[in-house]
Amino acid sequence: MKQVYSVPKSLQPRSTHYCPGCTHGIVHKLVAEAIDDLEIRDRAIGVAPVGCAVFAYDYFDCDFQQAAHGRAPAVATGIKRAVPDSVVFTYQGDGDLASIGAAEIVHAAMRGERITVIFVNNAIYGMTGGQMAPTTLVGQKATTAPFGRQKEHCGSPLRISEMLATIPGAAYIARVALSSPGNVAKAKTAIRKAFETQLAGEGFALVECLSTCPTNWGMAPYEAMQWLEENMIPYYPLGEFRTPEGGAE
Amino acid sequence: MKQVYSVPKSLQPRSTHYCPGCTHGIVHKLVAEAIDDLEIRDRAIGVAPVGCAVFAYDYFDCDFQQAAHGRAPAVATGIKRAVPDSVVFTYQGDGDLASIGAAEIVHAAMRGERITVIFVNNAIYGMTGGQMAPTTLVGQKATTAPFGRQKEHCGSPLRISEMLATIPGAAYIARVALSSPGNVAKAKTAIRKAFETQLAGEGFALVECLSTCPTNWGMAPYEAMQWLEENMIPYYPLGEFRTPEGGAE
Amino acid sequence: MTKVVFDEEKCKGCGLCVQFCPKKAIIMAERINTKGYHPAVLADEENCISCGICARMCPDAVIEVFKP
Amino acid sequence: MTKVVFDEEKCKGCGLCVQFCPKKAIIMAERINTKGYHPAVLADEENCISCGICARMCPDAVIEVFKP
Amino acid sequence: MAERKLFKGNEAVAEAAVRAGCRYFFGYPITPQNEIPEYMARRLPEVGGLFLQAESEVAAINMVYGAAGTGARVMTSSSSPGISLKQEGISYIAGAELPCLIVNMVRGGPGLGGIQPAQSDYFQAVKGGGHGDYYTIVYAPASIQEMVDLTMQAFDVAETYRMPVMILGDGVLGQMMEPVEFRDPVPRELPPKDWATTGAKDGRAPRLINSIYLKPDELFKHNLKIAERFEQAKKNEVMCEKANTDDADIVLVAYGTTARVCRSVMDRARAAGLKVGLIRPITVSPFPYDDIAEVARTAKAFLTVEMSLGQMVEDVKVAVYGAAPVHFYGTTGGVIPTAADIMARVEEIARAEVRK
Amino acid sequence: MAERKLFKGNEAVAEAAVRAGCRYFFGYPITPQNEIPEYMARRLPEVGGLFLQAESEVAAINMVYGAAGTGARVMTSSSSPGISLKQEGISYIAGAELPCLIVNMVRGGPGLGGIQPAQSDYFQAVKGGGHGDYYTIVYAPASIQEMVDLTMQAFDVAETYRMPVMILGDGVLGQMMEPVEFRDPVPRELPPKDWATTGAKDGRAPRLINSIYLKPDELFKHNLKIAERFEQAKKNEVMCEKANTDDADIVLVAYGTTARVCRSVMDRARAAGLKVGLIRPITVSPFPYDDIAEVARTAKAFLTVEMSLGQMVEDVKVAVYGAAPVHFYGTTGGVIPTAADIMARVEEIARAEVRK
Amino acid sequence: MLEELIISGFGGQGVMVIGQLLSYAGLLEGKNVSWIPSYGPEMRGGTANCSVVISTDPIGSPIVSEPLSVIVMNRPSLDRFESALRPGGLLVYNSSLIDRAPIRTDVRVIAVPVNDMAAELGSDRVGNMCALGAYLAATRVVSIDSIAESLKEVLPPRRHDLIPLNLKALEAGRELIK
Amino acid sequence: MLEELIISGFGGQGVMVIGQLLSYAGLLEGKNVSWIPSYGPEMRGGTANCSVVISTDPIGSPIVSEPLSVIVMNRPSLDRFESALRPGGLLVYNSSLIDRAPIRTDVRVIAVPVNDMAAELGSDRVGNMCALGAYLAATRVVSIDSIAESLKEVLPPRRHDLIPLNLKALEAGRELIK
Ligand SMILES: Cc1ncc(C[n+]2csc(CCOP(=O)(O)OP(=O)(O)O)c2C)c(N)n1
Ligand SMILES: Cc1ncc(C[n+]2csc(CCOP(=O)(O)OP(=O)(O)O)c2C)c(N)n1
Ligand code: SF4
Ligand code: SF4
Ligand code: SF4
Ligand code: SF4
Ligand code: SF4
Ligand code: SF4
Ligand SMILES: [Mg+2]
Ligand SMILES: [Mg+2]
Repeated sequence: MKQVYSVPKSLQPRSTHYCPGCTHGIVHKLVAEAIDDLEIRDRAIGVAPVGCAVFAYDYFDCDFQQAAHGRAPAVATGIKRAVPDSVVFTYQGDGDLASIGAAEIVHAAMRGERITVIFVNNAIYGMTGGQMAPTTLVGQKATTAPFGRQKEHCGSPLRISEMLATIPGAAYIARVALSSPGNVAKAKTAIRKAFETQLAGEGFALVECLSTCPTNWGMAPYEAMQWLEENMIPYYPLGEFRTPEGGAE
Repeated sequence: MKQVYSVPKSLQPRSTHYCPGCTHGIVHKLVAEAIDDLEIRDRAIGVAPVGCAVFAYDYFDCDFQQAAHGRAPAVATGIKRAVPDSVVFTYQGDGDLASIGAAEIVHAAMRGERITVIFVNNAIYGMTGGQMAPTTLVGQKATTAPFGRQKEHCGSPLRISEMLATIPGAAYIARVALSSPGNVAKAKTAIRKAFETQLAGEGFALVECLSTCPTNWGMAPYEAMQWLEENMIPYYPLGEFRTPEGGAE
Repeated sequence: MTKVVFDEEKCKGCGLCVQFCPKKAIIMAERINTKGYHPAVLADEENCISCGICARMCPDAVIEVFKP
Repeated sequence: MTKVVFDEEKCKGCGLCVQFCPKKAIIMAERINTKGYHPAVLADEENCISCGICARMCPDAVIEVFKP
Repeated sequence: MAERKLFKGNEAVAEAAVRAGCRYFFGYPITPQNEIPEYMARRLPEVGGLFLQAESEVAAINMVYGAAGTGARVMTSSSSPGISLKQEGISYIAGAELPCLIVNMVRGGPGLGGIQPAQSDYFQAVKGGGHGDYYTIVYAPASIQEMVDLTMQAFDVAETYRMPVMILGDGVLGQMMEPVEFRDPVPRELPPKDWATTGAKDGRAPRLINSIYLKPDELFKHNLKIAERFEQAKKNEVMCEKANTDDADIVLVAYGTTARVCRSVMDRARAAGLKVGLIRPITVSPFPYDDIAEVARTAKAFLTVEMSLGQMVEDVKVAVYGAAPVHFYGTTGGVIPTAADIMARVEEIARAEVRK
Repeated sequence: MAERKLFKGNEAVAEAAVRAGCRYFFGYPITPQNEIPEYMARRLPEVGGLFLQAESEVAAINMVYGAAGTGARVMTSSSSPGISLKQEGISYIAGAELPCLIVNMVRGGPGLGGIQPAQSDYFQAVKGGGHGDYYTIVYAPASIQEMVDLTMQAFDVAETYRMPVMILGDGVLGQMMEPVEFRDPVPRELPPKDWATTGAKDGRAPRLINSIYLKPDELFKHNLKIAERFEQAKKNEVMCEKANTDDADIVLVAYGTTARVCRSVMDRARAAGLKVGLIRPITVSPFPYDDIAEVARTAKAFLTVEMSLGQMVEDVKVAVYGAAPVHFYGTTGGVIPTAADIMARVEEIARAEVRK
Repeated sequence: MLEELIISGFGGQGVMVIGQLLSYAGLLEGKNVSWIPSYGPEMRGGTANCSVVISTDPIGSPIVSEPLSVIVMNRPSLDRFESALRPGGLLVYNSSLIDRAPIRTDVRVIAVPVNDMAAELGSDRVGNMCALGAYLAATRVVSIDSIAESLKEVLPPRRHDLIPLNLKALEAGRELIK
Repeated sequence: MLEELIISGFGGQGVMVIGQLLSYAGLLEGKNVSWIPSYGPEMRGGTANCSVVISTDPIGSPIVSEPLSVIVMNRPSLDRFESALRPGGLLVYNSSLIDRAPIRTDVRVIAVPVNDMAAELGSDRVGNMCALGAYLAATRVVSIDSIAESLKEVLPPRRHDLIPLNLKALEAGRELIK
């Protein structure tokens, strides 16, 4: 029989600590597939965030550094500058990247840092138990927004992809969703492209992955994916916001 | 005789420590004029940055707090939330706002924090003696970019106004230049509007003032203004990027 | 060998494969694996078209799919 | 009273008023103020149109302008 | 007596702060103190206060600076890595002479470390931390009740001395439940906030919140003024519990969670016929040097116990200053010392130093 | 003998680092150390190295972490407020067991403070600073030559013990010019960098740079391993200069710039017939406790002099431990103590303690 | 009087509530009490536990490492805590879910078929009360009245209608011992 | 041998160079030397100064607070440093620019019409060397040869053609004393 789908080789053959149905697992697979496809496992150096993906290093079969909360782009910069022929990627949540690490991501983009950023936007702080993220939707409840996020109080959610797309050094910026087979297929393409951008030396690349957190959203995994499609995608439109062909200056 | 121009009352009658011909002085006057015009001196609380304007508190006749480098938006948030009927403004340089304080400015904008930000972009670190700023132009020399800023090495300059204009909470974003009487007049209008935005409770307001640093640019004051017009304005287009009427969501 | 192979001990019983299978060929088993979850199993191999969707959507890399 | 009044001790001799005066009515004085700068002075009151440009461009709030 | 209710440490400290008049909270999530911001997010709006989740710990402490500068009662809380990030801001608050409350529910470090209780931020809290010459007042409660009591007076103390006050807890104190009672602290006469920047209304002169003094002489004077206030705090605010120290041969010195375990050890040791006492600093800054020095006149040996590899032990040595040997027993990384292990050390010391 | 040239302290430290093989510099401007990044911006490209101005001190220290994790020789430099911001990162670097060099040209604090020389970051450098159980190795040079010599060996030392090394200078040491000679340090045998993340090539197992250990037992073990290495450093790396201590009644203890002034005082005092000696810690961490304790066996009194309100004096007390009184004289805020003022204290102590 | 207890099980099995009820009851009876949960991401998905100490003396560490009693609701909990129990201690275990018998012979063992009893009582939610009932019957650490009183504090008001059922479950647990 | 000197003036008056030349010369003559500038934003626009110490003994603080000599090139510098000078010290001042005579009577005072002499020599740039020449003639801290040698180190190569003129100015300053 011909194998239609096999587990990517760059993933370690172990169980993850993620909750059942958490899309972090899907993103892991897509990243590993890109590494497999591009044959860069032995040049890849990942940077794990602080967030549910803090243990990402346990799951990928390549070198890793664990970075302080929000500082993965700075850590990645240090790595990439010291080992220019490595392929460096960060894996960051929305608290990590869009909140505490906002300066680091903006500046990595400005410098056109040749790194690939996998940005998992699940609109919540997963690891710490459901606090509000900068990407939490208006009205969405979180433990630190017990009445739902209120625009008057703390504004509308940050659209990171749109914001970074204004920066010339950002060669590739795309937003995808992990909410359906079709969207996952597109996510795969985007993630691959983000690595290719780095390999071509074209600059900074980021893929924002709209994700679910069934546990802290208080939903079943499939229900969470539907909620994502119905609530997140309208506010966070999918697509490519900047491509090496298109937008670079 | 009718007085055509008088020194704004909200300025203290003292000499500043700024270098001869430095546009920080012009911005100070415009801010003071706005405070005079809107009659808000007794509600105004300024936040001084770390940068050449660190002593701004010595020059304005209103309450002030001096903030840590880059953190003026956070300090202003603390003030505005504790004293909602105050009129809070920060005065920040490009190192302060666009480099170390990038996260704070993005998040103040996201929250739609009802503060007014005066952003003095002189494309250099003035106070510390001419190091490169995130807004230093490609090719422009700085003590930490002795061969001129190189795009391959650290990217193209950050366009703060364009970037913040993607954020819904940013009610008013404009870029002006202090390089000619006409531009100064427009700057005056913009600064006033930025305060009005706050008074109307419409959200975050920022005016980016393209400025000169004759000392660290190594130019005479007038020459510096010409350089600004010829080099900065083409990269940093003037105008309003977001207005309460137009862009708010 | 079946078309869809489950690494049962890694399954967390999230049900995503069940939900997304266009042929409704997967169900959750009655039994419990050592992690305490009801694992997914291929109930209707006949109907399975080896589309791979279940594998793609499985967050836990439980599934491999084969085409005869 | 002249049309343009300089608070001479505050002047830093930057020359911006001189450069921007549309009537070239301002010059830098020979003398030095206590700060060590050559202060700006109105040399040609006749031609001054009280436009206020010098005052607007002066970074040091040295100038006040009056219209007869 | 007011009603005693079971309260989780984190929620108790939050409720105590609200009752003490705290109306502003700026913070950023981190385990094991998340219940503090979460409680505040629900509770502060009820009393007309404001909870804001900052973008980072750095932003949070600077928001505290801004709000404190207006004279508001304001607090933040975090745990070890987050407190490290606040150090510049804390130094600014100290330099600008602003009162506020900072809670650190310490977890194991260094780096990302772990999330279990530790006391390895002692040095940072009482000595190092931020740059420059300054101290803060640091309370080290050993029970939820004490955490409540100290929090309730912390704002008054901060305003009296115009300096930040820190509650140095740990994961255990944050996460455990114990019965508490909320009782008002002894009222203090507080200095007027004639420095608060609230807008220069009614003709008053503009005010300035500031920590820059470019002329060394001025900064010298400024720092002496701050130090002078801390000297006052040393006179008035030192708190320390002594148990069985009068006749003790061996004196345990421990604070917080560790002191609880040491109390059990003391009881066990007394039961076994060993004359063991306990000194428990409640303020670890200012440190109860004098109390310890006094006990050192009669004690034969000290055993400092910490959930760290040895930090407070240095202050104990400075206090004892040669009058007796100071031993150390510590655990690190989130491990709580067991009564049995400490007891073994006590017995060892007893053999070596007391019965010799 | 190599040529001696006049070098500004900041540039000397930069040049020394380059000669010691440092090829990566990540930093952020701040007075009074700007000549370090500025020199590196010109110099590193000449040797195929890389200078990058980070967006902040926080980013800079995390870039150092990333580069150090690949096995590169890397450094950063800053001054007091910037060093406070780096504390979380330094704690991570210590936790992840990475070697690197951090330079702090201390200025007056707290807060924004001033830009003149100070020693008020001593506590932060040697005790507190970041959260968690860790120490770094801290050198306190007193001349540009010594700054060069210490910098040249700092990278080897950092790699030997796998921990950050700090050069604790001050505004004077950064800004002054003195003659220096660049001489190679004694070569050391360095451990292989079998932990560096450079890509898992040629079938080697993936490597991990990390500081998280969620299980307390593991973090305990990890911390003990780090502590064990620091114990080794205590044995091998302590440096301390003693002058005229053999017969001294009064011993001055000072480091860095202050020690230079104290040397003048010692000479003056000797000329005036007072038996004064000087102990100058060169490593302030690990601290020369034993050297001081030894001198304490014969000295009648100690006078610790610092450009702070009293920080190292605590370590001196721990070292002297009751053998003699330890006095303190300090300035703060950027004021350098004058020889005359210190001399006056020496005379006072001589009257009270020596001739009594 | 000193009780040091660990209660452990899956997320939804109500182990935290048992701990809180005992603590409240102890408080009502004038004793020193402490309760502390395991915390952090380890909780996620896996087992959760809490330590409870009830004592007439001041309480040292609230984290119990060598318990006098344990109540375990699932297999991983039994595996983890059986060995920690002090000789002479008490082991209450959920025999509905745990597929092996305890090994320790130097402790008192009580099997409570928690899930079966709960099913019988008509609500999955009250299994924990059966275990608590058995534990109380064996130890008498606090009175049933105190627990009844505590239920009002611990259960959110909207679930106070479940109190009678809870008490019934408690009684059923006690019956096992008589 | 110990010299503790402050040189002070406006930004462009070459005070830093005087200090560096003296330091280099001291170094060449085998002495301990240190040079330190005033630094920070206070420099901006205002006056700049540096401290130089040359000594046969190791140097304590390089920052001179009570100088043995001062060279002041403008009025604010005279105002600031005249009083700091130690009794018996040396005060060299730029009499072209400074419009008041020194007040101190317990020190040696040398007036050097720096700007006038420089104008005469045909270059604004070498006024500082006139002051240095006068200072050296009065103190003999280092030899003229050492200064000549140091010029090669301190001046950037592209300005080495100015060395002869600098030496001429130095000589002119020395002449004032003879
Ligand atoms: C400096 C610092 N601040 C806060 C934390 C606590 N913390 C851990 S993970 C996290 C946020 C996680 O959210 P996100 O980045 O969205 O990742 P997710 O878990 O949702 O995947 C926080 C605040 C920390 N470890 N360090
Ligand atoms: C935390 C911290 N980092 C660095 C500095 C040093 N510093 C002072 S001002 C400044 C930059 C000034 O540049 P900018 O903000 O552009 O203001 P300008 O002087 O150009 O007006 C820096 C880096 C500091 N004081 N604090
Ligand atoms: S908490 Fe949320 S984001 Fe984290 S593993 Fe669970 S489901 Fe995923
Ligand atoms: S250094 Fe530049 S920005 Fe600063 S005052 Fe001088 S001219 Fe203005
Ligand atoms: S391969 Fe396709 S049809 Fe077959 S079980 Fe999986 S999803 Fe269903
Ligand atoms: S998607 Fe994967 S983990 Fe989820 S039930 Fe199916 S096989 Fe199991
Ligand atoms: S008012 Fe106008 S015309 Fe008159 S001097 Fe000023 S700029 Fe010139
Ligand atoms: S613009 Fe102002 S400071 Fe400049 S020369 Fe004219 S009056 Fe003087
Ligand atoms: Mg998230
Ligand atoms: Mg600038």
